[in-house]
Amino acid sequence: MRPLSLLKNIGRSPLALLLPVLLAAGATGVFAQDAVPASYEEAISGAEGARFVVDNLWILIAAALVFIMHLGFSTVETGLTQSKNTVNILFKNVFIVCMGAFTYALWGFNAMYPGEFNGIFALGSPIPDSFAEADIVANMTSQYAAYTYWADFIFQAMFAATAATIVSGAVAERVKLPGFMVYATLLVMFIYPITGSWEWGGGWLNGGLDSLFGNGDGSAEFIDFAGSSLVHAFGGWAALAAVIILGPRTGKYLSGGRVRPILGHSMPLTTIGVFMLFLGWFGFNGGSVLSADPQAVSLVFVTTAMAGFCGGLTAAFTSWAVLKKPDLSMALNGILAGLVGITAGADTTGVWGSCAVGAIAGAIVVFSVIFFDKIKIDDPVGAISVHGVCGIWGTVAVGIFGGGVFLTQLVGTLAVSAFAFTASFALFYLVKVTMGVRVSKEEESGGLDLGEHGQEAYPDFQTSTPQM
Amino acid sequence: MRPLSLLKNIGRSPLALLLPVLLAAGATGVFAQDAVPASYEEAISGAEGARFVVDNLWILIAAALVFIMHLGFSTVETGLTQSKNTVNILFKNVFIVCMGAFTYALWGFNAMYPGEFNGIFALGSPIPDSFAEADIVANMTSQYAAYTYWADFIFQAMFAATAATIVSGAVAERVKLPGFMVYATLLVMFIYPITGSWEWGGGWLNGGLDSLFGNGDGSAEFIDFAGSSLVHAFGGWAALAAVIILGPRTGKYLSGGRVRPILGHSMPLTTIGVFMLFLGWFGFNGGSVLSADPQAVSLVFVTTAMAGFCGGLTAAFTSWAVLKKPDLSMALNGILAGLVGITAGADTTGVWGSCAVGAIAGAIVVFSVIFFDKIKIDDPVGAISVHGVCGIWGTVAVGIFGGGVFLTQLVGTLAVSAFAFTASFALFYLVKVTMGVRVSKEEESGGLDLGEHGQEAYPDFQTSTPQM
Amino acid sequence: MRPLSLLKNIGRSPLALLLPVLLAAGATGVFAQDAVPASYEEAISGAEGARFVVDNLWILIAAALVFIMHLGFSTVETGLTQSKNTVNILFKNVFIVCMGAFTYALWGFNAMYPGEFNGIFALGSPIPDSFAEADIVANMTSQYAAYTYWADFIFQAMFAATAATIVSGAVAERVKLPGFMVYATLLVMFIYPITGSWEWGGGWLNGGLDSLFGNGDGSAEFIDFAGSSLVHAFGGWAALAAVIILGPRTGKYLSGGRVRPILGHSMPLTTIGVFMLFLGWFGFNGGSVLSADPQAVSLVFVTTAMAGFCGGLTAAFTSWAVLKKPDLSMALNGILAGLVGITAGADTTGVWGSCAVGAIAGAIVVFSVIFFDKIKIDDPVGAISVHGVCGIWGTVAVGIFGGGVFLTQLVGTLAVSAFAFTASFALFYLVKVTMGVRVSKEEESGGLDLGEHGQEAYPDFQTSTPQM
Amino acid sequence: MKLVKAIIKPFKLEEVKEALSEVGVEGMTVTEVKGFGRQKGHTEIYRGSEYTVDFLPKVMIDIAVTDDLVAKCVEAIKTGARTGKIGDGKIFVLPIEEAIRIRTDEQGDSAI
Amino acid sequence: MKLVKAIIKPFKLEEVKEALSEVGVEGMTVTEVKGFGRQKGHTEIYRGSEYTVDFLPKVMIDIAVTDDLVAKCVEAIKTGARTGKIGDGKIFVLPIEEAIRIRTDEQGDSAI
Amino acid sequence: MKLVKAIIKPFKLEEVKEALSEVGVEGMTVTEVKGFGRQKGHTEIYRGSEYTVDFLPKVMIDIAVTDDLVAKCVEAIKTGARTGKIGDGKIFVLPIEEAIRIRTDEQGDSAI
Ligand SMILES: Nc1ncnc2c1ncn2[C@@H]1O[C@H](COP(=O)(O)OP(=O)(O)O)[C@@H](O)[C@H]1O
Ligand SMILES: Nc1ncnc2c1ncn2[C@@H]1O[C@H](COP(=O)(O)OP(=O)(O)O)[C@@H](O)[C@H]1O
Ligand SMILES: Nc1ncnc2c1ncn2[C@@H]1O[C@H](COP(=O)(O)OP(=O)(O)O)[C@@H](O)[C@H]1O
Repeated sequence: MRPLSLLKNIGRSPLALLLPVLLAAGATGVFAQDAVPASYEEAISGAEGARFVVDNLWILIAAALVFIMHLGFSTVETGLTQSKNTVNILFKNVFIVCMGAFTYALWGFNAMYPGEFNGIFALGSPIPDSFAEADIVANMTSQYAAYTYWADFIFQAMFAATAATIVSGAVAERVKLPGFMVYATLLVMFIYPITGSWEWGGGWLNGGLDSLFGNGDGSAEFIDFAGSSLVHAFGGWAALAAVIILGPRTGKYLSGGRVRPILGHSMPLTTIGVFMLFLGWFGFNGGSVLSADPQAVSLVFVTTAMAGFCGGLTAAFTSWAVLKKPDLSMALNGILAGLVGITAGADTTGVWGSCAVGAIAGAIVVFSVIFFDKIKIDDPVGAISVHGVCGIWGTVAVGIFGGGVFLTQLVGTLAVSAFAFTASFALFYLVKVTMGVRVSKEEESGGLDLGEHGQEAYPDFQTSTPQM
Repeated sequence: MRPLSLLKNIGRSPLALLLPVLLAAGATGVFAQDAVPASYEEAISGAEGARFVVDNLWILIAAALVFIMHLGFSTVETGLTQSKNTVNILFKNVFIVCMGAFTYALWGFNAMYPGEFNGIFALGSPIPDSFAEADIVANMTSQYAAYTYWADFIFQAMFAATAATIVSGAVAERVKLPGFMVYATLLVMFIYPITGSWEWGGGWLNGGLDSLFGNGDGSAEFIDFAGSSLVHAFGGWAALAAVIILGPRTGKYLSGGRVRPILGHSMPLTTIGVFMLFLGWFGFNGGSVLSADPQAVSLVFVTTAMAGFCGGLTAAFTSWAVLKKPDLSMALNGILAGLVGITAGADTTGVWGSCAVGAIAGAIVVFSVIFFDKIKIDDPVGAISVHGVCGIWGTVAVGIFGGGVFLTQLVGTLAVSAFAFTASFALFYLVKVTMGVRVSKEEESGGLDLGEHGQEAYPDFQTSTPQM
Repeated sequence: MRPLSLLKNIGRSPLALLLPVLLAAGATGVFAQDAVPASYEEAISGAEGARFVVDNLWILIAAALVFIMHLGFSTVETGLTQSKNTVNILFKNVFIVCMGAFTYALWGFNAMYPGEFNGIFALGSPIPDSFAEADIVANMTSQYAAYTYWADFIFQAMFAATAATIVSGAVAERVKLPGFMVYATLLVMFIYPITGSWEWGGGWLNGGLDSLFGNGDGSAEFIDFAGSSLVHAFGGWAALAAVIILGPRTGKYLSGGRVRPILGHSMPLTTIGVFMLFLGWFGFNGGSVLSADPQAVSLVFVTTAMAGFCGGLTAAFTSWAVLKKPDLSMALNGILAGLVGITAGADTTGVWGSCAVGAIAGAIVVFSVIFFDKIKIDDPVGAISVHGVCGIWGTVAVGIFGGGVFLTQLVGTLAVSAFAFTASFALFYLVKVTMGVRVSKEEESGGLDLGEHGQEAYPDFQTSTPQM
Repeated sequence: MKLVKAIIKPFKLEEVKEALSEVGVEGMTVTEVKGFGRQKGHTEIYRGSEYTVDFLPKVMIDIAVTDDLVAKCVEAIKTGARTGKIGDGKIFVLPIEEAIRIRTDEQGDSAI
Repeated sequence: MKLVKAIIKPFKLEEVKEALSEVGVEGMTVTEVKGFGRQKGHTEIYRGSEYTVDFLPKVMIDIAVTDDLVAKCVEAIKTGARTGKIGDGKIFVLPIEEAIRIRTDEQGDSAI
Repeated sequence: MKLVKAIIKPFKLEEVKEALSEVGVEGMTVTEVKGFGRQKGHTEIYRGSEYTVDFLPKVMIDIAVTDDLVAKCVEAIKTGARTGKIGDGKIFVLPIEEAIRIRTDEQGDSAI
């Protein structure tokens, strides 16, 4: 997820404790292809060429894995909500992934990776349609990356929609479709690339905190390997803002502090979703190594998996202890919490550290879900807890288990979260006053599938008369 | 999808506009391993050996991705039909993928890639059981391919069943099982390899049109990168023939031109299916580069994804505009339409061109679905529109956006489609008069699950008495 | 699945018939990186470095594919059981995969691959948290493997939970959750690595039978490529022991030898599961080559796929002939049976041999399912037949089609199966007398979802009053 | 007022509904049920074990009608539901003592 | 004894249940049904074809009550179920000749 | 003729059906329902919020019988359905004024 220059900084980072690991990670930038090759043929021949082909292939496969996470989000959200809102949730998710990637090509990619810029905000622009041969070859050096421009783009594009997808789950079952579509498009197109550029685009966050909390030699830099903050906390806190404006589902919070749970309609769908997300995470984190470097990618696979597994275990046992029964939906949320948690430090945390990060995330998420229900923040799928709260946890955990500096991590993640919250609040509010964001009570009770789409998700016992 | 010789032709194609892209694509054949290696050990050692290992690995992974498309087809078709026909649809799909691959080993692979032949039709034969070491090593040169014989076979075998699977969706909910099984087996075993051999096997289509519409120097050759025509249009028009003979589902078309929609039973299943198909398409198109060439595969990933995303967007908005409500099933069909559309030119179309190809396909599919209902062609899942119509669109689109010659593309795709239609018509008719193709009215109303299988897909509220 | 030393033995095996294949398989160990590299940078540079990167990448991708098999198990088991036990089955599977990997890190990996040991049993210990640079580099030689320590671990860890997951399906719908959790944890943590160490860890099985049935030159060694015995038969026979102690579901077996079938609740879920398992099997078997060796991995892909396909075909037709109707659940079981069958000899069996192995497995599984019902062994998902019976079949099939020695194969697989049965019996019995293993009749009739979890899987028509 | 309770084959529901509309019935309530009767269930095999599905899917229609409409209503149901094959179903007529329209508080015949 | 049969909008079930509890009704049986009445179904489009969903989801409640409770019971249902919009539903009162509690063999009013 | 309406525990359906067959009942119609009664629902927790499931799954059987069979029929239901635990359910007997077999136009007792 970081341009090469940043990787080099990290390679120089004097975190003696984790030296070998970092060395491995840093090594991703060291494939020795510094001179511009004479031709494309040359660029892909020889041992360095073969290495380039592998690295590039891995980024592409990782992009495909991240793609399937969108199926994961779709089915997790569908499973945890009522059947009468199923078409709506699926439509929103399908729309977001399509629109997210399209606008990323149109604006986002260049806004997020602008090259030289003021460090805070850059204008976007469409990616090129194709390249002249000279440009293709010129890009195939270690100055650029261990992969092609296209691989770079598609990997990043698959991430882009994630932020809005996270919000989609939190506002489910009462948000008006057109308003949400406008909001999600603007969020993904314009807001997500801003915080992205702060760190991965080489902006102020990447370095700024180093001088503040360290001595500017890179040793106190902000670390967010694959996006605990830049993707997950961003989505989670943007979701909180939207939920605050939108309000809870009708009938969820009753007088006297009583909560009426609104049960999801299919645990198999939710489970399918979590497994798909887990699978995709190997690409999300593994691909963020930005090469197929064997030490780094292998370690990332192990830390990612262990954090997810341990998150599932602690969430299952925590829910059992606190809520008396082992709650499958909590165990599943716990797996996601562990995965979100390790995302910031998947390359610099040791195996047992990753177990700890995941285990703590799994416990956090149970209490967080309960807490948000207590304060009447209605989040049907637990998105704020999983992505927002555990995104912050994961980022600061790098300051504990992953070789980062605690204060840097804390300030960095809060900066991203605060910006996501504020921008989302402004945007959602704007949409509210212009187009409206909430469906009518009747529509909510009858279901958004009929109200927004005139379609049912499971229309089997449907008796009907054909028209005209 | 093309033997090496064809790739070379394309590499020579003087389409200056897209030179770098084509160069990249052509480069797949240029890995410099021309002399037969002394031993297997030598063949896989050194930089060229490493490159061979990567290329081969990618073809295998692509084969696995294409495999999962069959789950995609299964769940799309299941979701868009009634629950009482679910076991039947799943059984048909499971059968086809098993039988398709098996007959491909027995006959199809050698019929489709016969080497020297008359250009129109070749006899098939079983693939070898295993190879002597000398043969293994002899195959590992650029004269053969960037991958092993086994990788070649398994990648192609995974494609084979697709044609019949497309038909399966169109004839769903009223086709008799044994008749369909015989038809599908014959179609996949004998008919599909014929049109395949015309182009990918080096037959008349690959070159014939070049002399007709160009001057025979390869500049007007027919281009069908991964099978918009050879796989999708083939399946779509074969489906049309079957549907014409079979007739619509009982009660679908009423007097006075009224249409009674027969609703599918699970939108989540349909959505899962489309995501699985999309994922698999990265292998379908990406693997058709026939190597892990970084420029070509990366570009193919981008064009494939963008076409799918844009198809989804335009189908969603077109259905919204034309049908008043945003129709999820149409958005999902639109994604598939975009993917089918880009398949012929995924390696030679630019990014924005691929967006156009996909977007147009997404709009076409909506009108096409409506049109076929108007003329009483009953296609429960939209297979004719998605694969047939958009397969043709995608192939001619190469003549607009992808550097091909419009007339060549048009004539080529019509030739394939017409042959598929005719052969399927003859075959299905033959099965009709010999075994019968349609279930009784009672069975149709009671569901094929009970009628053909004596099994229900969701038998939970089942009260029963054990026998014997 | 075998340490390098074993691979070498096989490379030396004088099975002339399959020489080229074995040569290819043996070649996995021949990448020429024998001297310890000077630095990590050196280790991954040059042609050998590039090769190492590919090999390692493939093991990681294979691990991800094996991971998704756990989704396959979950949905197969869910689909073949009643909806009132769905949450319970999903929870068990989620728990097992999390706990299985965690305990494998804690104990199992080192117990299964102990290096020098008595050949029968070794103590486990936690894997290291991270490595010093020197250790990383020292591991990157052909003395160790074609991949990193982490890749090794994660690939093996994904296998580990499989054994308990197999049991989970067989004991479904009546097993008490806490008891099962303890049993599954102990089985995966302590028992599975024991038999694993016998063969893959270099224990007595790997060599012991060679001197017994051959002349100790390696020509009569036990062969279990990817675990027909060590994973599948282990799980299947462990399951039988548990089922014997647990007893059948209430109401399944009636007086007079009548059997009341208890129908599964969702064939789409079962089908999704089988496709996911099939996909994962490409990693399970393909990754067990332990490198990306192009001949070996490609052949394994072909044999694996063909065995699965042929198993599906024969099971479909066998069920049609014997039971009068084509049974989807049997066809799906047949696919799995074929895959289990080929697992022991996927690298040494020819293409048509693999078809035979799979086809026979597909027929066996139908009769086996019927047989176990006759003797009142109640296995809702057919796990004992698919994994136990076909695991044994697959192992001895190596003695017929895969170049192994029949007697060695038979004795080896019986040894593993007998140990699995005995250990599982003891363990399950212990849990029975201490914690109890069976839910009450009322809970069974009301469903384990409410009884154990207080949650329903599909709670849509739920009318409820919120509490406090 | 009477409650006409008809149990019919599911795929006949639409014809019955149309026949009822024609005789002036403006309201009805439909329930998915399982029926057991002379029409014997079918024998199936699941994973090798034979069993009989005893209960067949039917649809039950409850129609409240004024006394004068009962005969027409019964006639309409028969026309719509009959296939002549076993399992066509039954019609039962039950007395209703009072009917109320919730929305308007109307009572008696005008509530229907 | 009477059988009070009410057909109401599904989302009103809980309010009706509470209103009934307040007047002393201790048991009821609820069925998911589809209703056809004055409240016209909605017109939808599926893949280009327009159609009307004629039958709307409703909930049917069967309550056996002693004669003296009928009026209160009807009143409670009206209070709980009324929205004032078309489609609120109906209440039918049918005679019951006998009631039996299976567990205890109690008969008549005490069985309810 | 009477309509015997029984609400029982779902897992007792088969025993009841068999008991009914034995006394000569040849037809019945079964509906999945939710019951509310003395048998209190269970308290569950979903994602941290406690709630009570008030309505428990039951099965309702409608059996039309000739007057002389009513007593036997009720007896059979009781035998088949009783567990002795709370929630076993109820039997209600309602009058039927007319019965028609759709297939044959038979009326009265012979229609059942
Ligand atoms: N005595 C009865 N009481 C209630 N419902 C009945 C009775 N007899 C039949 N039914 C219902 O009517 C349906 C059709 O009855 P059946 O005896 O199969 O055929 P037919 O209506 O042609 O005589 C049954 O499936 C059942 O739902
Ligand atoms: N004659 C009838 N017999 C049985 N049920 C009826 C009858 N009329 C209406 N219903 C039920 O009552 C519901 C509401 O009736 P409807 O006419 O739509 O509105 P309203 O109750 O406001 O008059 C219907 O959906 C149907 O379930
Ligand atoms: N007054 C009633 N009217 C209609 N159905 C009732 C009534 N009372 C009970 N039932 C039904 O009978 C079922 C069992 O009643 P319940 O009071 O729980 O136990 P028991 O039958 O042992 O007294 C309830 O779940 C409900 O479906």
